[in-house]
Formats: sequence, structure tokens, C-alpha cells
Amino acid sequence: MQATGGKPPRKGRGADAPMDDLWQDDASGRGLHEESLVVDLAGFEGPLDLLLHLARTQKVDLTRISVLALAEQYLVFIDRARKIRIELAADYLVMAAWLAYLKSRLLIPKQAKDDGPSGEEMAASLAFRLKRLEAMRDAATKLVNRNRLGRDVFARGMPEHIPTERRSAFEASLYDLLTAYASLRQRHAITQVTIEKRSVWSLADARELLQLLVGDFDDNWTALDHFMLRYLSDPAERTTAIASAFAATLELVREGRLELRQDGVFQPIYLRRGQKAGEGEGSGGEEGG
Amino acid sequence: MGAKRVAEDVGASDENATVVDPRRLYEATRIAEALVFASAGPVSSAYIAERLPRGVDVLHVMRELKAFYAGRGVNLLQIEDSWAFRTAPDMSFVIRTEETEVRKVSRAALEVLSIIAYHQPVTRAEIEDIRGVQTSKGTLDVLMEAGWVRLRGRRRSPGRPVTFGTTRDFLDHFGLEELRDLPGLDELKGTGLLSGRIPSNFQIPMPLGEDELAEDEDPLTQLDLEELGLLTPGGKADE
Amino acid sequence: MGAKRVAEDVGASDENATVVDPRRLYEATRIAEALVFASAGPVSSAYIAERLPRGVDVLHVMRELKAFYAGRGVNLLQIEDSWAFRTAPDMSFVIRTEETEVRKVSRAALEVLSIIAYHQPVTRAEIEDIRGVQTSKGTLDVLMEAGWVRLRGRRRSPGRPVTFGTTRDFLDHFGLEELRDLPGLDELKGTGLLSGRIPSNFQIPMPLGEDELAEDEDPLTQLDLEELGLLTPGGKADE
Repeated sequence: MQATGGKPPRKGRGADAPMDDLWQDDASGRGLHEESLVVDLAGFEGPLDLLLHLARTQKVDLTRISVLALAEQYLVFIDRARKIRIELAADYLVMAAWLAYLKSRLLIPKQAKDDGPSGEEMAASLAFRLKRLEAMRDAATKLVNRNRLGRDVFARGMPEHIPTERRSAFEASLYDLLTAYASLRQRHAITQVTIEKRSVWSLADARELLQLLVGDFDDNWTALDHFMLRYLSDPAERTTAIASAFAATLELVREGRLELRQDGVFQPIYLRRGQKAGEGEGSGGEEGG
Repeated sequence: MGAKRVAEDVGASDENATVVDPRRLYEATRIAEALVFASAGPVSSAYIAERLPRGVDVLHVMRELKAFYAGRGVNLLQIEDSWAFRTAPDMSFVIRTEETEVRKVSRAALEVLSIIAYHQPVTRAEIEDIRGVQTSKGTLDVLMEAGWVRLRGRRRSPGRPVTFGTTRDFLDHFGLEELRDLPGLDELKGTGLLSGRIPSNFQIPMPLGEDELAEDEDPLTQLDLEELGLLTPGGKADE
Repeated sequence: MGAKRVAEDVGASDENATVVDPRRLYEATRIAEALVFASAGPVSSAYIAERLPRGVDVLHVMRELKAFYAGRGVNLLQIEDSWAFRTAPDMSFVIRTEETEVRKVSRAALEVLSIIAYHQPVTRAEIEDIRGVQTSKGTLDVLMEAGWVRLRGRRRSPGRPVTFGTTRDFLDHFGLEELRDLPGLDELKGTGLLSGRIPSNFQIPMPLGEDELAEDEDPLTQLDLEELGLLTPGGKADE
């Protein structure tokens, strides 16, 4: 649990780098033992990574995993961690909230007036994301095992000249240029920083994180604030969480990134994507590949 | 030994018009050979062409040279539009010494690198969307410093985010002629995993039927059900 | 892999160097070729011999290899008891034309260049203000000589200082399509080039396009050019 000691890192930067050395021996060093449920997230790079690992234990093609079972496993894992008072990084909790929601959608028959995304659609999108991540993992493995220059294949050891590809007799890369600029500006910037205090995770933060974890909200009404509250706040902090969340949500609505609906007093709050949801996120992906 | 014969063969089988006499072609291959051999990095076709006798097709020359070195201890490789001599892969154990060191790449960095390679041009937000985590500071920095990743431009979309792509050095380092040679690329394209959108033929995983439990799945307990009952979308807040 | 197999074969057979089967000899030349090619200096016969299949005579192999490269664009040279590849002497005209040494751009020049790129149109005084040090005369010279920086116009302010900007060549060299492709604040942070520990009022300007004049900028006139002709990059500058 080293990634999650202390306060939950904002925006889930928790998975910073402690697992860097693990590339060579891959999963062997990662600390998840299904039987004993030893809780150790240090080896995982975020919730998708953990989910992928859990999915692999199902030992079937990712397109045919039981997303329900997977969600269960994940939630059990998170609950255990919470019971033994391990402070989890926020992104793991946000994923838990979403999976709890997904689970409820999968288990409870669809109601007539309910126009949210179907559980199956949500499950499919999760399975797709896992499959895609796994595909990139495999690609990375294939790539790194190729004959690499300087390890398996070698260049001329005693070059006689370096042809200048560009006319210019000066050599500098864009990277050099940007490094020079950034460090110059950094040096001259006043390095006095006050770190924002945040005892409660606002739901707006959680939502942004959620977008990262499971993609955009879609055009359907979704009621997952319940789940968010459950996973993101201690009972003691719930009131402040609701207050700050509500303020933050209104802000998002004002910005046009979110729409809200509540059918009556004390009824659940439904959310869906606002008109300007995608702005500044650039997460379209339509040109990918 | 073979060189002369090859040059003659070339003269005879040349189709690229400009009926080149064998000796001129042989001189051209010598020049190209010297140019590429002298350099540690890849040398572009344009650079070589400028230095060849007039009327000699550079690609024709390079193909000959490549064939000539095939199977030898040193091979001629094409990297995009450039050429480089590299030792044959099966020679690696002879040449490698204790001092031989390759840049160590973290698992995270490698993952980001392959996402960039397979999805380029790709924005940082898209990379994070695929990995489901924020890219830790320094990861992209390391890849750019290694000279494998570069800024390509900006996406024509709101916010105009910067896009990333790979470099020629990346191809050179991983022994790829071009991006199309990325392992498994066609297959990945075929399955729609690179499109960013769920393909229509992507099988929607249905939850297992009520009675069948997966091997590693526990039945729901009364407690679970209660809990879930409280958590229906229509349910009351637990306060 | 192939080489290993060969090595075993050899071990099994006799140690007599004179009777060598052609395939074994070919493998031995491949090994020697790769070794000499990849080495940073001449390679001794002893070093090569150690890595050849047993029972193969190193001098025999090197003679073969030398004969193979004779007359080609690259030759195998013997230097006392060591071996090295060198481009053929008559190829020197191809190689020598490229003696233009590639100069690394100094740190200071990179800083000035990056300031000009981001902050253009920018005067010399402003550059110094951002850097916090005086810019040495030579720095701007180098950048102009490289063809990356140009005089853009004059600022409509007391003293009408000359403004600097970048050139088309600058964009070409750094692989940018337009100035707007330069990464902004968030992107510099995202790639780890800027650390998160910067004040909230920290800003990075969005550079103007190359040909747009700023509101308070005049184009250079004939008169200016004449005047500046005297004050070329090497000159006394903005007094």
C-alpha cells in the first residue's frame, strides 16, 4: 500500500513509479493473492490495471469474461482494504463506485421509466477498455523483445562522418529547445507554493477522474452519486462531501459540462453529459490509429 | 567475389529504364555503400541520391546492396526512407559484452510508448484514457529524451491538444522498417482496438446466468442482496 | 543462433585448421565481419580468434574477408595485428564533402531561441529581462547564422527597438508546422518538462504567427534595413 499512504493524492497520481522495476519480472512481484486477499496495491498502475489482473484470473478471453464477477471481485477487494483501514487512492474508489453502480444495473431488472445506459452496455464498454489495455500490454512486450539496437543489433562502432540530413550545420532538437525554455522559466518563477488543503474529495473531482477511468458520461441519465458518496467519503465527512459536491456540480452545470435532474425532494440526482462536455478534454480518439 | 557478378546481373535485369551500364552501377553501389557504412545513423535516400552518378536510380542501387548484404554478418536495413548497416541479429551474442547496456525502460514508459506507436497521432488525454491513469510526470519526458517520441502537432479539436508520435530513431532502435511493421498491427486494426470506439462486432459480455457461477465466483449472500437493495438507482439515500 | 550451432559443429569435428568446410568458414567470416564492424576501434586478431568457432584459423578468415571487401566501397584494413573497416580511399570525395562539422547549439543560444520562439515579437531588452542576464552578442549571431532567427520589425516604443522572430527554417528544423504547435503551459507540465511547482500566475505566451505583425509593431522599412545592414548581427546593436 505504499502508493496510498497519507492523503489520497489528488487526481490519482498515486501510481507514480514504485513499480518501475517490475517490468522485468512482470506479475510475479505484484501483490495480489486471491486466496488470502492480501491487500497490496503497490504493484498496480491504477484501477484498470488491477481489474485487468483480476480478469486474467478468470482465465478466459476478455470478450467473454463475466463483468459481473469481475465487479464483485473488485468490490470485495476494496471493501477488505477499507475494513482494515487502508487508505485507498481516490481513483480506486471512484472505480469502485462505478462498478457498484454497474453491478446494480446488471442485477436489477430494467425499469420502464429508467432511461440510463443498460448494464450490458456499460459492461461492454468496460470489457472493451480492458481488452484494449491488454492489447497494448502485449504489444509493448512484443516491442521490447524485438532485436534492439545496442543490445542485439549494433551500429557501426567507428563512424567516419555524420551526414547532415538537414542543411543546417547546427544541431538541436525540439526537445532540447523545450527543455531549455521550461527550465529557464522554471528557474525564474518564484518557487513559493501553497498546497491546497482538501479533506474531502469533491464529486466534481471524482467525476473528472471517472471520465479518465471509464470514459465519458453519455447522453443518458445516470444516478451514481450514491455510489460515489459511499466510496469517496467517510460517514463522518458525508455532509460536507454532499455540500461541496453539490456546489461543484452546479459549477459543472454552469459550464455546460454536465446536466442534472432530480425528480423530487430527496430523490436521487441524475446526471448526464452536458452540451460542452468534451471541451478541452480532447478525448475523441476518432483519429487514433 | 560476388560483388562483380551482382553488378553485372543488375545491369542485365534492370527494368527501371535508363539503361545503365554495369560499371556505372557498380560505382554507384560502391558510393552508396561507403556513405551508409561511414555513418552510425541512418542515411536518407535523398542524401545518397545527390551523391550518385546522374541517371542512376537510388532505390535500385539500394535494393541491390541490400540483397548483396543479406545473410552476411552485417545487413543493410531500410528505416522509413533511410538506410543503415546493422549487425545481423544472430550475431548479438558474439558482439555483446559486459559493458553493453541498453536503456532501461520502465513498464509504464513502455506502455505509453506502445500506445503512442500504435495510436499516433495521439493526445495525452487519449493515452490516459487507454491506461485509465494519469501519465506520471517524467514518463513522456523520458521517452522524448530517448529520442523515441516527438511532438507531432496539434489535434484539430476543441482545445487543440498537442499530439505525440514516434521518431525514426524509434523505428531504428526496435528494428522496424516502418510503422506498418509494428508487431500485430493489422490484427489490432482488424479487431477495432485501435479505433477508440467499441466496434459493433465486439461481443457484449453478458452476465452469467443466475445459476452458473464462475469458478472463482461466490454466490450472493443475504447481506449482499440487502446492500444492493439499498443501492438501487431508485433507492433512498442511506442517511 | 546460427553461430552457436556452428560453434558446436566445429567443436565436434577435428581441430585441423587447414581443412575447413566452406559453410563453417562462411559463418566465421560473418562473425569476424560483425565484430569489426561494431567495434569502436581496431580489433585484434586474438580478440576475433577467441570468438570464432574452434579450429578456424583467424588469419585465414580475415584474408577471406579482406578479399571480399577489396574493390568495394568499404575496405578491410590491417593495422599491425588489428583490423578495421574504412571507406575506400577513392571514396574520400564523397565523404569529405561532408566535413561541415555539426555544431551543438549552446545552452544560452537555446534559451534565447526558445524565448524568441514563444515570446515573439520580442526585443533584445525583453529577452534579457526574461533570462535575467545579458545576452552576449555572439548568441544572436549564431541563431541568425543558423537561419532560425530573423529581424521582424520595430516596436512602436521609445527607441523603436528591433523585434526578433523565428523563421520558416526554424519550423522546418524543429519539425513544427506552425508556431502554434509549440506546447503550451499545460502540455509542458504534462510532459514533465515543467514541474508542478510553479506559481499560479505563471504564464506562457501563445506566439503570433510568423507573418502577423503585433499591434505595436512596424514592419522594417528600406531605411531600417540599411541602418540594420550596418548593425548586422555582429554589430553594436540597439543603441
